[in-house]
Amino acid sequence: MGYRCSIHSRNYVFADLKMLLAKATPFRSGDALAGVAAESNEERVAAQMALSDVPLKNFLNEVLIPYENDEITRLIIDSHDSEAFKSVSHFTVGELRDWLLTEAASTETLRKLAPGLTPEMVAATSKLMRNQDLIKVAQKCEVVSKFRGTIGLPGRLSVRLQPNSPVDDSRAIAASLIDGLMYGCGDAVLGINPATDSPEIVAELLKMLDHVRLKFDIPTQSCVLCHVTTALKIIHKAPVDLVFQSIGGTEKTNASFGINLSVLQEAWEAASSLNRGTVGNQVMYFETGQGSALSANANFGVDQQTCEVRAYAVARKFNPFLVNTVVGFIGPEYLYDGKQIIRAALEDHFCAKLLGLPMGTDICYTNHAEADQDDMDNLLTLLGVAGVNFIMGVPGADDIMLNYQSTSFHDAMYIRKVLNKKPAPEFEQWLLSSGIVDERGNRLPISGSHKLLSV
Amino acid sequence: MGYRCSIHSRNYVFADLKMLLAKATPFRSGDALAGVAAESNEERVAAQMALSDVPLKNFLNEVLIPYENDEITRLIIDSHDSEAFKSVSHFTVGELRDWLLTEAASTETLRKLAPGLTPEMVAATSKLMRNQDLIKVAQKCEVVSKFRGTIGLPGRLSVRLQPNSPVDDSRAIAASLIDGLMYGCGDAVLGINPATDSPEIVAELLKMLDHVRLKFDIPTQSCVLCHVTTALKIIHKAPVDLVFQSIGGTEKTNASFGINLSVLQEAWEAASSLNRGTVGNQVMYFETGQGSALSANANFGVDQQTCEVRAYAVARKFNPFLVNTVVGFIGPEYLYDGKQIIRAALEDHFCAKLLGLPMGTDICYTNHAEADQDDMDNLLTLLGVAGVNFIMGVPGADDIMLNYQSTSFHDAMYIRKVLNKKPAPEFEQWLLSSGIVDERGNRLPISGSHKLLSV
Amino acid sequence: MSTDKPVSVGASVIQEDTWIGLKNFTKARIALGNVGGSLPLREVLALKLAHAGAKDAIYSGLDVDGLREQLSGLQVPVFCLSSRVEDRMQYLKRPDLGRRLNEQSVVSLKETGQTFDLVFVVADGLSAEAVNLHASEVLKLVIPELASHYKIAVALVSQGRVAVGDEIGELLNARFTAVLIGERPGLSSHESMGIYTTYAPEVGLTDERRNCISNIHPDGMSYWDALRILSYLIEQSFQRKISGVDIKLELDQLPQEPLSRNSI
Amino acid sequence: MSTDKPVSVGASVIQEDTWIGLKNFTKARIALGNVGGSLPLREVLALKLAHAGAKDAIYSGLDVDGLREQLSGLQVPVFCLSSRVEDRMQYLKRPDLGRRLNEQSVVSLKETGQTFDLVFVVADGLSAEAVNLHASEVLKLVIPELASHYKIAVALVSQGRVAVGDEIGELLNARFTAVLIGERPGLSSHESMGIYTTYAPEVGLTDERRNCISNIHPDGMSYWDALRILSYLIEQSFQRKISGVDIKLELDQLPQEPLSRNSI
Ligand code: B12
Ligand code: B12
Repeated sequence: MGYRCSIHSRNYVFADLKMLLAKATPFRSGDALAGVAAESNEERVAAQMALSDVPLKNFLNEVLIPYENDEITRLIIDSHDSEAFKSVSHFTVGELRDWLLTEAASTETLRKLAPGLTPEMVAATSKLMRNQDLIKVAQKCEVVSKFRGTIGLPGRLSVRLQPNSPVDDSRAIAASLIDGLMYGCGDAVLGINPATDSPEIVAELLKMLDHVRLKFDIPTQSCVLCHVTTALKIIHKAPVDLVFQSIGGTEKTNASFGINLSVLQEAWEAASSLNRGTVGNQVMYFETGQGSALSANANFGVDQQTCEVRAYAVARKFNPFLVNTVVGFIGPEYLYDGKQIIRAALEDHFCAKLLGLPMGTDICYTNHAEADQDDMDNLLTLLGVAGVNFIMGVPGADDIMLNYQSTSFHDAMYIRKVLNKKPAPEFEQWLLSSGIVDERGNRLPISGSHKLLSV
Repeated sequence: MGYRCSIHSRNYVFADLKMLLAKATPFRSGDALAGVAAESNEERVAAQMALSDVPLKNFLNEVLIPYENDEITRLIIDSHDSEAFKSVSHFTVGELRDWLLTEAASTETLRKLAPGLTPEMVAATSKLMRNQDLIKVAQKCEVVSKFRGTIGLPGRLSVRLQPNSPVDDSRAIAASLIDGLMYGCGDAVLGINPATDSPEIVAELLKMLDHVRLKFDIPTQSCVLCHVTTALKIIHKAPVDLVFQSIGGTEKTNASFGINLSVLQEAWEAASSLNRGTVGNQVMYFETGQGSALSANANFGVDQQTCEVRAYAVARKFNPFLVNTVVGFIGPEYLYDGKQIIRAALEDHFCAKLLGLPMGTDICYTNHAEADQDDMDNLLTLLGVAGVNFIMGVPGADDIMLNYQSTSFHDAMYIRKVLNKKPAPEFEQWLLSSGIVDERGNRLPISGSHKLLSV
Repeated sequence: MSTDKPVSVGASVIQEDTWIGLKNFTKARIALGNVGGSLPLREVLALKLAHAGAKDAIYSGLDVDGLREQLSGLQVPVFCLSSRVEDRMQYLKRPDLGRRLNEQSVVSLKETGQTFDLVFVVADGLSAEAVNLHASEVLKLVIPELASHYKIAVALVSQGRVAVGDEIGELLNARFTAVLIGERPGLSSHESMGIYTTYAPEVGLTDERRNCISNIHPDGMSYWDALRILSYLIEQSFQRKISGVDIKLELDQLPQEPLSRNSI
Repeated sequence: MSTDKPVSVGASVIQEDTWIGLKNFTKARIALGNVGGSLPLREVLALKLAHAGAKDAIYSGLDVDGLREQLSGLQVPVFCLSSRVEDRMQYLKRPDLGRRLNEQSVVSLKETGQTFDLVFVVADGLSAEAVNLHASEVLKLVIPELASHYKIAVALVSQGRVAVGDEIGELLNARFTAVLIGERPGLSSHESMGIYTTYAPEVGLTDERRNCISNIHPDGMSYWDALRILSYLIEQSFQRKISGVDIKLELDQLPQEPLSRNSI
């Protein structure tokens, strides 16, 4: 078959949906690396024009990666809710984009629509949207998730406290933890990336986190972001709240991460069975990021953004508490500079929200990318307006183990202030009663004898 | 004298305040063109460190352009309000930056401080601020101005309707005017850039604008953005609401624009005497933009952002109704890409607001710059959060006379929607009573027999 | 509620504007309709496509041979010059270099040792397309009419800015220059020409000393109107020995038919 | 109100954090104080300065001569190789090229015609500084201990990524590779080294087949701990004939003193 569009007297032909999607993607280094990017701005617009005319139904018939070869394709097709899809089944991609911006696409309507949309439909739509469209529609999507706290309510913005140490030292981590709590962070999760993939170390860190949480009665959840198989090893020996895993959008990407759907299923069942949540029991924490499929030679000619959104199908299956796109983390070979990082972050956030996921963002860059703190300030503000569920809180923005810059505790104070956003309600109460912030969210002076400092 | 900072074992010396300010400026193409930019990131940080230690008082003693040679330097020094300055007179530049971010620097305090600050102090401070700082502090500044409408109130965002025609054709302009009004734009001003600098044409356009305004009883003001001397010629023959002029930050820049302070004074007196305002009588509309001084070889080695802020001293003298930085308009030789345009816009907006000016922004780019609509969406959203007084409204973002892209009527709808901002109160009433938008700001369906279409 | 009712079968989701008729009066992007206040996709894509096109215009080159050819019948000297700019990338970043002639050009002008009253400078500016299309048309109309009163020359300049006319004027001892230059390309007109006039040109002048006729293109000002204004400016400048802000365009003083009437 | 009262004479406007003492436990940027919730300027500038430094580390180069010199006493063959990447700019954009050897390197390895048990690969990665500082120290500790059991070689690779070890291993018929590589430089540690181990290396493997020891630098993991883990991984891999996710680091099985005890 093939898709076409002629501009002036030039005829552009796109062999298949996969290529059409790739060529319609706003420029980014990873697609150039993969050899799938449009060769000129005109070709890109031609692809977007052709894509806008593709009926949404086509995505159910023309899969990007063969059904037989890829369990994620199977997951997408088999779990598609055709009832929910009905309401938009007559649309083309372009019409869906237009409709999403109308008042008719209300928060409630979008919530009901989510299971009817596939990742590819959503990715395709996002490629036709300007940044302002991605923000405006995402703002309408509300995805609330619950464990010990309630994340994603309108007017709220949560923070993962990320107190890493290059040697997984408990005291070092505790010090960063206290610092973050004192700045109102930690309502999304207290989450440590371990430097070492050892079950014992992971268990020890989990115990420390649980100890602090219980001692100060903090209505939050904790996680050590080890490999899922490591978590499975200790799940009955240590206080596991959330189970973490990096996921990708193709079976082969996940294989390179050493996982597949059944491992995740096993982890989900094990963690759910612990019933450690109080206000809810969503137990999974997933991370994604554009470029991981290509990095593992597992992209099959699919552009990196579409691969990314396919990963959300994996996440959706396990009803996660948190999903986080680590957008600027992987490196400049996939997202070269601040502009590309910002664009990708807004796409990821929009796509995930539209698919019904509780999306947060690691607003970040590495020192080998062309980006700086100003770019992060911009992105943070944009995502705040778009209604991001949570961001990272890293001491002084500098992760001394993962070696990159994310958002700081101070950044969290900033965004809550300028957009008048509050932490999760349970956590907000705790902050107030602990004398850490006042009702307006301002940091109170904290004496050296504050209870948290007794840890 | 000279300023210094040593980093590791390297000693950085900056000959004078002018050079220190230039080297401390975030990178932009115009400063490179002028040969005043820092040569490495480290040199830039060294300059920022040195600058942060400079007492604010120094700026009153060490002028950048000699007092004898430049009427703007004289204006700045002679009009400095040392009473208002007292409260911060003990600060260094760095301390002022820190203090501005605290709760102590409230809206009211900042309003009173404004006359005590000089452009150079404010420019210096902005150079030490991250984008988030520029947004956060600007958000606290409220500058309200009045003519027939009230601009700059909290929770409001106004729009200059810019219905240009390449041949100054009245019907063409009226068509764009109606279109813009139907999208809720025009509360800041109905403002035409004339393609031809002819007094008769300007007068004719003014009459047309006034006719439409009176016929539909629109609580707004109009302006034809001709040269100030052209406006003076017709001020008693045509309905002049606001007098426009482009201004720069050095006497010589203004000379290249064919103006000086006394011409502006004359225009201000003439326009004020007409007493055409209803809720107020602020009669001046100024435009500025980084790069104009260098473009006229009139920068004297001062970096372009400092030159820009000096122009605000000129604006401030004439108690303007509107000030507008045309940030991406002048071209890539001064602001190369989206990143530089965004940074410059946030600086300009912050600096003007802190100096007490009713700042709006022409969020825009030319086709020879490395920028696109996504960059504008980002900037629009950021400035919306920062509390910009007004933006431009150009049909479909495409100015067919000035040949560049600004914000569209639709962009105005977007930003009001996502940030829940309303038009100026008088204009909002008019929109509601004219059946153009509903209380939530949504565009109503408009029939072909709507009164505005009878024009 | 039942979600199985299609959201809006058949009908487009776009809220169209009822004043589409107004499009007849302007090329501005009006009556675009909206989707919840936002721009409909068709318009977003149209704008993107136009953006790609406008960016190409920036990289168009001055057709020196074609222009020389077209001007050959006018019997005025035509000088082919270049600014100090080396390529388009540099042009965008270094307006200072675009305002000055390169060495070779300076030498070639000095060699002529002549004096002129009027020098018409044709420079690519930001859209060579514009002057490739319009400059010789305008010059073919204006030069024959003026040739009897003034000694005229033409200079073609690659990679030039408006102010390059000052140096050319100075080197040719010109009393007046008119720079025909490609304006920044817009989305809707990639080939808009401007004319900037200067009396007593010399290196270092700034823009208050010039007058400007802008937006000369098929949807903008006609050749005829541009010529009426140009004649007026020449007349005023030679009479009052000035150019710039002190000359205002008084419509009633415009010649009705300065030259043979022609529209673009 | 009177504005003539100085806003805060003498006292700093910074709200300092009372838990500064906790800084003793970590190099993380904690207890920074705040100004209205925002980062004090001193910290903003410190971060910017560190950023400038970290960016420089990316552009540091592999000290091939120095490394060869330092390893010369170990009596194992040292191969000097390059990936297909031509310069640093390309390295950042083309990880695919950084994973493959250039032609000359392939030829030189093929020529050896030898088989090894263990190949240690030293690659610049994103911070040559890191391996320039740490690689030979680690190798000097580990190789002598292993030399009696295994046939060992070392390869130095400029512009290399982790996976370049697969091709080297394949060409040298290695049973196991350990790639010592410069991790992305952070603001607080420009020279952090990682070690990635692979059993039965061959071109095309992905990361689930490897194990990783990360953050080897003065404020991170000590040489001694890295070596304990490396010994463990070698032992496990040779015993179980695998590497990757199925090997977990069981602390209780770690050798207490695998080699001569040394801290970084
Ligand atoms: C970048 C990075 C990633 C990226 C890699 C993608 C890419 N193209 O670069 C992403 C986000 C995909 C990632 C994923 C994971 N990572 Co990782 N990652 C890093 C990080 C921050 C930098 C690595 C680096 O600089 N490499 C040097 C450059 C020059 O080499 P490269 O060839 O360009 O990059 C390759 C390696 O970095 C490798 N890689 C990245 N992470 C991991 C993890 C393991 C276990 C292995 C074997 C390889 C590996 O992938 C890259 C492509 O081949 C390090 C921390 C650090 N300070 O080093 C953690 C780190 C190496 N990762 C870690 C972990 C645990 C993981 C995950 C297993 C997490 C999870 N639960 O899923 C996954 C899966 C890894 C896999 N098997 O593929 C741990 C390893 C702990 C340990 N000692 O085993 C580290 C130390 C930190 C951490 N806790 O996150 N990671
Ligand atoms: C860019 C621009 C500017 C920039 C110029 C700075 C710069 N470095 O480029 C800024 C914002 C400073 C500017 C200011 C003004 N401009 Co202007 N500008 C333009 C614009 C949009 C593009 C010009 C262009 O493409 N030039 C071509 C390039 C290749 O040449 P260049 O050498 O790089 O640029 C030089 C000229 O553009 C010149 N220039 C720019 N504007 C004007 C105006 C006049 C009257 C003169 C003589 C020269 C001049 O300045 C540049 C540096 O020397 C045109 C509209 C258009 N579609 O052309 C309006 C336009 C030329 N400007 C106009 C006006 C009225 C002004 C102002 C007088 C407004 C005011 N009231 O103060 C001022 C002052 C001009 C002056 N005397 O210096 C009118 C001219 C009307 C007329 N027929 O006389 C135009 C047509 C449109 C408009 N209404 O704004 N302008």
